[in-house]
Amino acid sequence: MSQPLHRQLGLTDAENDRIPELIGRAPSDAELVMFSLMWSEHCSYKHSRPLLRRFPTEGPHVVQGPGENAGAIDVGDGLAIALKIESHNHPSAVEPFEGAATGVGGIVRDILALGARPIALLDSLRFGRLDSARSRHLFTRAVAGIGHYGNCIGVPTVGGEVSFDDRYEDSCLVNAMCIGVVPAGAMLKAQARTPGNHLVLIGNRTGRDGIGGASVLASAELSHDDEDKRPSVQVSDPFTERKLMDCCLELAAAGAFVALQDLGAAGLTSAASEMASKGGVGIDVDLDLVPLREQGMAPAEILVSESQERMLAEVAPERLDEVVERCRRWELDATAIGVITTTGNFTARHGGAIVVDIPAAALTDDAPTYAVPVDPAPTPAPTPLDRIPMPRDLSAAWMELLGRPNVASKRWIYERYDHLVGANTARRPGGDAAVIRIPGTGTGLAITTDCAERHCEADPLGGGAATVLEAARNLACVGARPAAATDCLNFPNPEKGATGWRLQQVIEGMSLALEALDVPIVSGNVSLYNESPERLIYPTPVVGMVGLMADASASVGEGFTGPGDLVVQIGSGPVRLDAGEWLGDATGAPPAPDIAAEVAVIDLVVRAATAGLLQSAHDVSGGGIAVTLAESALAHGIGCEVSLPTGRRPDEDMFGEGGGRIIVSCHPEHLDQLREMAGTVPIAQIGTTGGRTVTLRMGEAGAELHVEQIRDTFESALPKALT
Amino acid sequence: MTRIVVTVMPREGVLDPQGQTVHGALERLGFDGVGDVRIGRRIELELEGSNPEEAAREMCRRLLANPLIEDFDIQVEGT
Amino acid sequence: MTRIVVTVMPREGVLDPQGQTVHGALERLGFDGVGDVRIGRRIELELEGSNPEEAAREMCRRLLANPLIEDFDIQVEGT
Amino acid sequence: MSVAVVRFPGSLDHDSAVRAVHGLGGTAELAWHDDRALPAGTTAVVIPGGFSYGDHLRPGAIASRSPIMRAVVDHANAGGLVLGICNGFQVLCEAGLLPGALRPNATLSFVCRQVTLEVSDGGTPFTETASGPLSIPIKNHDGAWYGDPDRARVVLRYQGENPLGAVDRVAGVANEAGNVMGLMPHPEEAVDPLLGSVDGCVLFRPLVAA
Ligand SMILES: Nc1ncnc2c1ncn2[C@@H]1O[C@H](COP(=O)(O)OP(=O)(O)O)[C@@H](O)[C@H]1O
Ligand SMILES: [Mg+2]
Repeated sequence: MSQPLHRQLGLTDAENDRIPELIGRAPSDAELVMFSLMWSEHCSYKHSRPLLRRFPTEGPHVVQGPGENAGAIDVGDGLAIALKIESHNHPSAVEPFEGAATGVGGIVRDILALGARPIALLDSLRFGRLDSARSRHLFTRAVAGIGHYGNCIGVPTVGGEVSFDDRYEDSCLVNAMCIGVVPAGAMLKAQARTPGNHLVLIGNRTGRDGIGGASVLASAELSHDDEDKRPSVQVSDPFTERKLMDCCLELAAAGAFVALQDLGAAGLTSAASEMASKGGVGIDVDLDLVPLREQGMAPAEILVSESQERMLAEVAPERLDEVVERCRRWELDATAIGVITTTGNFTARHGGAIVVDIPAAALTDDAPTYAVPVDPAPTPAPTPLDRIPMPRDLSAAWMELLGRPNVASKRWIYERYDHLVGANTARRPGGDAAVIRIPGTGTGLAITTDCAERHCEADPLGGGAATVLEAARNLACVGARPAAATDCLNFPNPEKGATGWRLQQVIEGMSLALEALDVPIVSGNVSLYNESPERLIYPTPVVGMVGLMADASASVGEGFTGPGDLVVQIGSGPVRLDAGEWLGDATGAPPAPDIAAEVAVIDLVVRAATAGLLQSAHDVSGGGIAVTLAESALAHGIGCEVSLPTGRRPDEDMFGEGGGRIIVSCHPEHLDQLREMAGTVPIAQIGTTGGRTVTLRMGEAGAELHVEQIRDTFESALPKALT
Repeated sequence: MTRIVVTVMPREGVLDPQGQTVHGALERLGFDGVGDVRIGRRIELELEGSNPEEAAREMCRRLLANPLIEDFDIQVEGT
Repeated sequence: MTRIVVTVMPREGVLDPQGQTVHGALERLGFDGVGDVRIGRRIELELEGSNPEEAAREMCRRLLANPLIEDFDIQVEGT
Repeated sequence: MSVAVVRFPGSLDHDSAVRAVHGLGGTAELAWHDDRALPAGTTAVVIPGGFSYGDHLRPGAIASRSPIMRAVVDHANAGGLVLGICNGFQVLCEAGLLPGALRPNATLSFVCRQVTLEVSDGGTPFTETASGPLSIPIKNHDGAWYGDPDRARVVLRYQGENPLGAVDRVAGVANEAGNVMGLMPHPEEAVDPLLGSVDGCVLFRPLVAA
């Protein structure tokens, strides 16, 4: 009746046949379990690895590219900044609080594995529409979990993004990004080096935790069909994580670690085999030494448990006492569970017997890869304007748009996050990008996460580029020059339909934009199969990007700072309503970005901000220029009067998206200098700041909202949608 | 009105960080011989209606407990 | 080992925001006839020693309860 | 002459507190929870914010029973200045050095927000030089002060709003002598124009001068 074990574990017959070829004999059950997890998409990227090679990953300041737990760039002052984004989508759908919380914990340990001190977190979220009770539940609990973990470990959550769409009703997305700082010469790798050194497991005890292993351990051969032997949901323990951070950073600073690695998906199996294969050495682990939280755990269970808040370190024999002693001071378990060997094998013992003995590289480097089918979807055509109803009352339409949860203020979220801890937050959430001072320096680090998912659905090549360009624009708006990026590719099943093609196109579009910006991808993560029989998510390639500015205190805000300034539009690419926030779906054809032109706009705004010419800067994104101007006015309660003499239909003028535009304000005496700096970049004065209303003129038509009206709607929309 | 006491405890095998921390604190305060410590919630409800126990059970399922990580128990304490 | 159950509840008269919120949530879920809701902590301890009840009382005085806002109760559940 | 900043497992704001002291020209030293004495030359003590012991059981409860706290109590009884910030305020209440207790916020959620504080008692060493309201952020989950405001020395109140649901809008209290003070807002996050406010300096200056 039942499937053969390898199929239950998710291995194909061909994959199963490959294992004996690699190890020279039939695998034991425990070994088969290890292969099944290490060769899963989650651990091996078998459907995405070939495509990921397209990304530009090099640059003069890259000190760690993809392949380690996180990437890193040199930022001067003898420091490197580490960055990485990761998904915890499935666990969050099962148990949103713990799933999202442990997602934060996991990404923090990736940064910690470099010996870097985590200094900022961001979260990128996608849920179904908030009129669904289930989506409200998932969203509010996920936000609570992210806050609980980040707040408790003392890493500020300084930004993120969220949107709500039916496409995410069955598969919500919870991506978390972490930034860390490490002395440039002291960065650690997860590369085991010296035979004879100890392998030390630090942190929480090992239990039957782990959703990733659920399918595995459900197999009758491995458990005893015993209710309480089932894998349990990972419960977050941020207090232990904080101690783990403090303790590991002290030990890293003291030079006590030769290598460091976090335990994430596939637990000890993945951590130890990656350390061994990267270092070209072997590892011999005694499972009887692993501190357990539960009695009677089978070897396979210990090997793949995904218990949280654990790190694995390579420690030279003469430093072992120091490591154990320091961990005791922090009330953490630290146990030498094995040694580095010369064999190249991953060996595990249990009850005196060898239960696993396979080449470590067979688990990691020999994982299969597959080319996904790249069957293009039909190219969509722009929606003719006469098929889009023109709003009768433009002011009312504008107000309605500002009150949608996707557009409205996200204060309800970020006030639940400690975005200040560490006393380095120079620009708080709510604007285009957060700015934090790199600790101990005056340098500003701007950070944002972005994704243009509807654009990616309609036109994946353009959408991939648009996603990267939007992130860069958000950095430019605060005055930072984009420096490096990390990405999390959230997609449906790439083996079906046009998803494989979309994945390839999105990567191509992202790469084109990254190359034009000269921004490398230094780390990333892939989450595939986000679909249900009813719904596929949009292709959602979340980009986390960091930028630098010499002086953290000189950042620019999105809000007008006083009356009498000029409102200036920089950039003037094509604008359309298709796939935008106003229409709220992915139909039609959004304008493909003119990458070179958009990069020129970004470059100009960075230079102008650095020269001190800008009073404010805010990009045109979801909802068009009408939303941009409303937000700029709202920030300090200063209105504006703007005319958009474009000859387009007024609703397209107001709500149309695209064009790579940034709206800045400047003192009148700076306009000439700004024009001169612009050279051939299109720049146009479109209005002036002042008053208490935001007034728009589009030829004959007009719209006007009072700043207080905007505030009421904009600030209350999300809380209202949640009650 | 019937008084109902609902007890919600972390499930067997599920990590209980709070119990773990309190265990350590008791030991540091010099209390010897402390074995397992587990911490959960006690919810006291006053309920009207003909079948308060069944109502409480439904409340646990829908709100008061998280079946993935918690077990609940219901005691009717009288009226 | 003796199993001891310590119950710590908000004192009468001390605002219990958690209880109030759960009360509101239950009503929104359509449960009628919900009177007072109070939420406290249940701490299950395993204790060695000759007088575990007294030990638990001392633990409550020194750590487990804050007399300003909480009352505690101790039940010996057996060995 | 040095400010001792006490560090527990789970403390988060000790480094920011040290930096605030340094920024005002003072010297500061970390004190470890497990030590029995404050560093030699300690003239004032800060119990910083964070989640000592993960806020398990009750915020501040476990930290308040750690060995270093006896030395802090002695220091306070001898008239020395002690400032407890956020989790430090919770610790001082749990230790019995300050009246009242901190309960979960009325919103039952964490709240991170810039607030305006009015100084209700300018007579304590901490508030002697305060003139006018202070703009300082709050960030906590259990910050609603509970107690009898008529029998406590209320030093700070939230202006206009009561964001956490504290009794009588209380944001900070002192002991009778005024040398021990606790507050939920975070003055160490308001000592630098980069952070948007320097109003927190008022509360730190007396520590440096002590
Ligand atoms: N999930 C979130 N977590 C933290 N901050 C958020 C989140 N969602 C939005 N924000 C804050 O609100 C700002 C505005 O959001 P959004 O309108 O999506 O920005 P943009 O269009 O500039 O990318 C973000 O830059 C961020 O600071
Ligand atoms: Mg923006």
